[in-house]
Amino acid sequence: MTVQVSRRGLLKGVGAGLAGGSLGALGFGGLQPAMAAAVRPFKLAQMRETRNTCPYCSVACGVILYSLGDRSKNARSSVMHVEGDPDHPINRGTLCPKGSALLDFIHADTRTKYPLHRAPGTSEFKRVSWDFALDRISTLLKEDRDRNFLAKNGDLTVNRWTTTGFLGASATTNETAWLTYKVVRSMGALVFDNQARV
Amino acid sequence: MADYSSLDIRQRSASTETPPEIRRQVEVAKLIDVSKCIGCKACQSACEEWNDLRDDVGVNTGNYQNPHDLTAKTWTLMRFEEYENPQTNHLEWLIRKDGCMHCTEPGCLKACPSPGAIVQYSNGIVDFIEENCIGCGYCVKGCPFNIPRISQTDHKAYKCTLCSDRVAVGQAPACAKACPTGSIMFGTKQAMIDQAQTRVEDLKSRGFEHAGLYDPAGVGGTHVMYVLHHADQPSLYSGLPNDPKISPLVAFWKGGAKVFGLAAMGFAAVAGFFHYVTAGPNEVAPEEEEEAVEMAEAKRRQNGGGEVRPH
Amino acid sequence: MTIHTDIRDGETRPLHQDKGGAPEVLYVPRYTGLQRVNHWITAILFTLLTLSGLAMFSPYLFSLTGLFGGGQATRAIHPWFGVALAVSFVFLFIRFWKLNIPNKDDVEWSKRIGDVVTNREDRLPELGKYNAGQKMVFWGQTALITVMLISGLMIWNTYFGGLTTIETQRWALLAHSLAAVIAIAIIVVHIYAGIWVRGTGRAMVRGTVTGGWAYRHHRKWFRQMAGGTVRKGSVDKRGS
Amino acid sequence: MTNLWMDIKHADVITVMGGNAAEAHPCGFKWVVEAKAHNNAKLIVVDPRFTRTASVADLYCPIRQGTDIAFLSGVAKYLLDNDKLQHRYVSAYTNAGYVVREGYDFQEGLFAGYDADKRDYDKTTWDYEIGPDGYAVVDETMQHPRCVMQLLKKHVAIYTPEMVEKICGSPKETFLKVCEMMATTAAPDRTMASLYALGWTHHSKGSQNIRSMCIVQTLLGNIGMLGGGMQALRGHSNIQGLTDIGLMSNLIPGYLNIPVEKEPDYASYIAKRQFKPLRPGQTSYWQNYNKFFISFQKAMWGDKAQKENDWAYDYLPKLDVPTYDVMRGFELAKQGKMTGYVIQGFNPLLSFPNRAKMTEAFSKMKFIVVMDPLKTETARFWENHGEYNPVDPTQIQTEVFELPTTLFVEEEGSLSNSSRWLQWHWQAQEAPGECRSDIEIMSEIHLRMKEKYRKHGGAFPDPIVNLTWNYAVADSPTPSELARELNGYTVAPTTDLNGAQVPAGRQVDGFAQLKDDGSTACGCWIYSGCYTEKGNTMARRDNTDPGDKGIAPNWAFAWPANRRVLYNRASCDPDGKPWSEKKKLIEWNGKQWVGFDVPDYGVTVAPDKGVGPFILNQEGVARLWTRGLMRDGPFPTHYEPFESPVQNVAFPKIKGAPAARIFKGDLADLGDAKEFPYAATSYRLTEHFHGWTKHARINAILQPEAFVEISEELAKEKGIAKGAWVRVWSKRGSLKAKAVVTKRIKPLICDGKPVHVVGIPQHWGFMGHTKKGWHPNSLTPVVGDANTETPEFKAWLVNIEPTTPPSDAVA
Repeated sequence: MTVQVSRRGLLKGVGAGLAGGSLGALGFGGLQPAMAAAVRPFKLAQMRETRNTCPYCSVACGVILYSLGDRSKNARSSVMHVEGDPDHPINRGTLCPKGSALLDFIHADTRTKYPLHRAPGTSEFKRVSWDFALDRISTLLKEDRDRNFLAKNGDLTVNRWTTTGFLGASATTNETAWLTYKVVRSMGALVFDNQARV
Repeated sequence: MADYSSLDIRQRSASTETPPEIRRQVEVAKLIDVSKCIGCKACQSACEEWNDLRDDVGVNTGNYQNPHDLTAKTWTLMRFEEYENPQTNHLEWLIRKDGCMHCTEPGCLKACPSPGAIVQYSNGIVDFIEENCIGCGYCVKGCPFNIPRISQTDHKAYKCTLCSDRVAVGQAPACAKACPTGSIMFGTKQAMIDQAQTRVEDLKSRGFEHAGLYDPAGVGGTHVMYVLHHADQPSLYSGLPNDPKISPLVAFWKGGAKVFGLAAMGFAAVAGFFHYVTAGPNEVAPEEEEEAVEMAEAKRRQNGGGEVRPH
Repeated sequence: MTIHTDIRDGETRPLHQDKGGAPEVLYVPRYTGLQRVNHWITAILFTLLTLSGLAMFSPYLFSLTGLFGGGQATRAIHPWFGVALAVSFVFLFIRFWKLNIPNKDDVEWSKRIGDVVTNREDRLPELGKYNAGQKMVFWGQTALITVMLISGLMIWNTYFGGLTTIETQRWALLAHSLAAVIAIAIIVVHIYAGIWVRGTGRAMVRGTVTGGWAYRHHRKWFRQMAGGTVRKGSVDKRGS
Repeated sequence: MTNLWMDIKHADVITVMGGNAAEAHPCGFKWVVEAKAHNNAKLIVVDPRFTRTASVADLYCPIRQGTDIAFLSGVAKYLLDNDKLQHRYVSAYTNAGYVVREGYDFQEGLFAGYDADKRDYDKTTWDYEIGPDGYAVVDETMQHPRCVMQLLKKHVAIYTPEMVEKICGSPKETFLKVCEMMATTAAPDRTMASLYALGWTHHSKGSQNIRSMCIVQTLLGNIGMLGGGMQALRGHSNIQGLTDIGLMSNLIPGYLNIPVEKEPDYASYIAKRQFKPLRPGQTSYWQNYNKFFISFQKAMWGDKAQKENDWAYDYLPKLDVPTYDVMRGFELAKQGKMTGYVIQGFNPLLSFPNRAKMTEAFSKMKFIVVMDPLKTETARFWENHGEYNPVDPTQIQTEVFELPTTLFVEEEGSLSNSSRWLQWHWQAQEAPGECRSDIEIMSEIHLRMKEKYRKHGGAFPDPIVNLTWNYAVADSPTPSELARELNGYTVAPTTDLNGAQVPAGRQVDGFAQLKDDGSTACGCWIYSGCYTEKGNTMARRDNTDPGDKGIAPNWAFAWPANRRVLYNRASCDPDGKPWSEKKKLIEWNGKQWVGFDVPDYGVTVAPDKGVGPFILNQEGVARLWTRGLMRDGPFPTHYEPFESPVQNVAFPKIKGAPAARIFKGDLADLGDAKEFPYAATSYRLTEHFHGWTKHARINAILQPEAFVEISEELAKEKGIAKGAWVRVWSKRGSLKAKAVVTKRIKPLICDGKPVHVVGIPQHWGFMGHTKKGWHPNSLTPVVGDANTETPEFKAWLVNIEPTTPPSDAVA
């Protein structure tokens, strides 16, 4: 008779009611994240600090280079972060948009890593050894100097070489500049300049 | 590891637990003095570097603003506005560092449905805990300053953390540390308010009579504040809200609607139950089955049908 | 011979009786198989939507996300359930909208709602296939599902996040949750009605109702059906 | 900088003109902001564009690029007319009263002695009248018609506010506001700091731009003062150092000169450089020239430099032209007269005017060597990059080397900043790949050549084979070894300042200890004191700052002699009392000069001795009028840029700067206002550093794509939409970029006609992370400043039109 019908209907209703109303209460407490929020660990805690000077403009802001590795035998140092040096009298720890991004400059993927040589008329660089490059360069320099060095102009001693030019880099150190000066001048070169003009 | 114990949390999104009330840290704040800002973007640069974010290299769209808007990977952005002051006829280049304001009453946190995805530390920092973020985007609707951005790669919400990792160990946020002109200051909220007052006086002495501090009460005050030359019209600064507050829609949705909803559903169920125990089931009596059979029989005869088929 | 207890009076009756003494019962077809499948697909989707929706509606129910593999998954799957339900409901609508057009009996029925809830159907007018209550469920869901579909798309961040302003989305979010609340409430009533009015469930499970049920609740409809495809037989052993 | 960065905080008025400090030197600009916040300073910005610096200025005044001299002469006139001078300063510390000899004259824009064919002056008449006592004649009353003060009044007379507006396009009222603000610093206790950089130097009369402000600053008594001075902000991190160490065709470290042909021997060379005082008892510090020169020769060639051989005078090359600067170098290369170029950390293809000429010059050379930590465009001038570098490699026969070098993080050493500080830095990581330091590379080149000359001989090997090379590891000298050479050391027993004996091989304490008897060697006399027996003073890190003067005397080392503010004697009145207690730097305590900074003066020289504060000058005073020391005139004069949208309204006959050098081919390459109506200027943006940061991802994100800036008016006229592509071209070339249409550039009304400015930033090329683009050097003219040969990058002519995007480059 309809007995069973109604009984099953009731059971079904109760089931639906349960599903709708009380699943939340069945307790999925395990899903609740821990109460403590995770703040990112302070990444500089154990990095090595090196004092340096920003290589860009002539304000010469002090920078602190934070690098991986403690200089132990088996660790290779690599700068991981750059920040202003708060002790520096000029920048007092601040850095401009360039200085703040020094990390990307240091690790630029367009950095040169190996000596390259482009032969006349070819359309590509080829990797060469330092020895090849330096020997070839000194040969080219000597050839030209020997050919075009002017010892005398009339009866005036002039000892000048003006057919190969040299450009100094205004971001290199004073020590590099001095060594460059010695090497270039000792050859009697006059076509010698730097970035002071631009 | 720098970590905030639960004791340092003031508010936590979608949480049934009451956050601990015992401990209170000193509130910190970032003060951005727009009148000292030269728009150099050092803050953007430092932010990307410190937080290890690299947005895409975009294009120029006819102004200095790059990237063009906040993104999941750009948590702070210089916004540039060229404004010709009708009073003085002077051109003013209003440059504002945009980013999370770290509200005292954060709309994002109010809107967030995921327990612990957004927390407010007792020092005032509002932080997104991406681990708990479900990417629903409710925070975007909750924020009166249009700050949070949902990443389309991992579908989680991102924004400025006020460098909570640096502040946790007593350091200033990366942007404040870098800022070359000291336009971005960092310290206790009180110290920043005091600092702001001296700046406001200086600006007034230079002819900006409406100079003032932007610390909007509509969101209970913020932990990133601005010194503005034109505090009477914040919207001049690339649409900084004049009177920000959590949208009434969001407020109702998260308040009234929630209560009403649960009540309505509960009522329906309960009402049914009591009706059942009072009125009882509505069932078919055996007589009605028989009357039905007879009615069918009668109908069939009228139609002149044959015998009733056996089952 | 299986002995079985009737839960209404606790009397014990044999479940199987001799064919000879069996009382005659009519069975009236109410829903086709396809209609029943369509209904239950919609019902299941509605349940899933309710569970995943409520999880994101109230922190007290957030743990429901556990049913769907966590918050991210719940957020991701909910809109897809919605789209599926919308499609499924469209078919239901096409099948039943004509039968749900209100008529004057519905007015009368509504007037006598008191008799309805007190099971005094004898005082009600004879009704067609659906009474006003059922029609209200039908049209109510039609409207609410439409609202939820449109507002739902607006706040479906993954695909349509950028298409509307944040202010619009705030409205959408509010509309979506209110519509959901009402829809759920209606369904609760709908389910209860199935429990309260005995013999109803059989319609959506077996597709038929007993003659007595049709005679009692929808006599006008029964009159049309009587003499048609009604069949006589003993008590169905499988019941419903 | 005469002063230093922190010192700016003491200024009462700060003028940024000929520069854009906020954009180019943000961290140094902090001290301007400090002055505003804590010293109630007013900031004046004079610039063709409303720059980032202008965005925080109290007063912005527009000016047409290349007219600074007219503007500043106008200011000088205002000060003179309104008697806004620091009177005691002007009479005691300047040559205002000096009488100029007969024959000196200035007519229609030209000084006496001009030779049109040589484009040069005979400067004999540009000097003082010398009295019977052999000293310059001075009229204390400054009334003598030929005294400098009167000549100055006469010279600036034409630069009325109306004339300034006509020439510069600066509104008269705004100009006068600027004058008034500057004039407030005539008060002895108020100072103005002048901040400038390439905005003044990148002109055919760059040096005279700076001279104009020097005159203003001297009249206001702001030189040598705390919060005053002339602040050359400079460019690269060590551009100061490279200039100090004289990496130029005509220099010897410490601003000594390479001899010219006409000086066949040391006697004739030094005779011209005795620099005897022009007034009684003056210091004229250059009298010590021979000590510095001989010590340099000893540092270069040690024992091979002896009195007998004129200190190896013949080892030095002799100049036949004033300079072999880069522009002459590439001119020669273009003429096929150069064989090769060795380029150290430099990207000349995108640094010098007329890109097309540069490419041609490179293509004509046999070889080039590029030493750089980055893959530069120069090293790839032969590589085809589509529109961006449309060359055919097969047609280029140049042999090219690209040598990888270390970066600042991979080496140690010192850099000299614009405050003249030598700061030491340390290594933080190993060099990637096979990178080597420039020191190692240059050493290798030298050693290999020396070896070849020893073995096979060749042209005049002596200076090469005899070059001092006493390094522990020959092919890798350490920075410390080199720094010790720069500081100077004794090569024979000698005496120190107190006459005490000093054995050979000791570091000297400072340049005062250098001798002309060959007992001392010194690489760069002004750096003497950077690495003494006490150690490396450049590595000092004590930032304590007595009196909060912004001096920090024990931080690193500042040349000369760790002096932080040059001419600081002028911060006191003639009696030795500070002009202002608040701005006290040093003072006379009755026995000697004491204070916060190293006195720029004889420490025990009493004020009543009447010794002038400008001890390097033969006069002992500052020069309002510079005698024959500038090639293009003893007073600054307004000349239009070589490419100018208007004619010179002050001197209509004159085109360009009369004494500026320009080569024939380049003269032919000049365009005129009919064909190229718009005034272009080039500049830097704060998001980038030259061409370097386009290699840094973050900077590429911050400013990804090349653009030009134009006014809304010009955009309307030309139908150019914001952010659309435009083509900009000059007589020499063409480039494409996005258009930034802005209110920050307005047409300037010069002589009644509107002049439109086109601004072209210079950070893009065809290498790196940014979108590919062009450098403005594709358009700029090859003409240099008369005194420094600095190219005229800030003012030339272009035309502009909407265009299509460039077809993407073929890598």
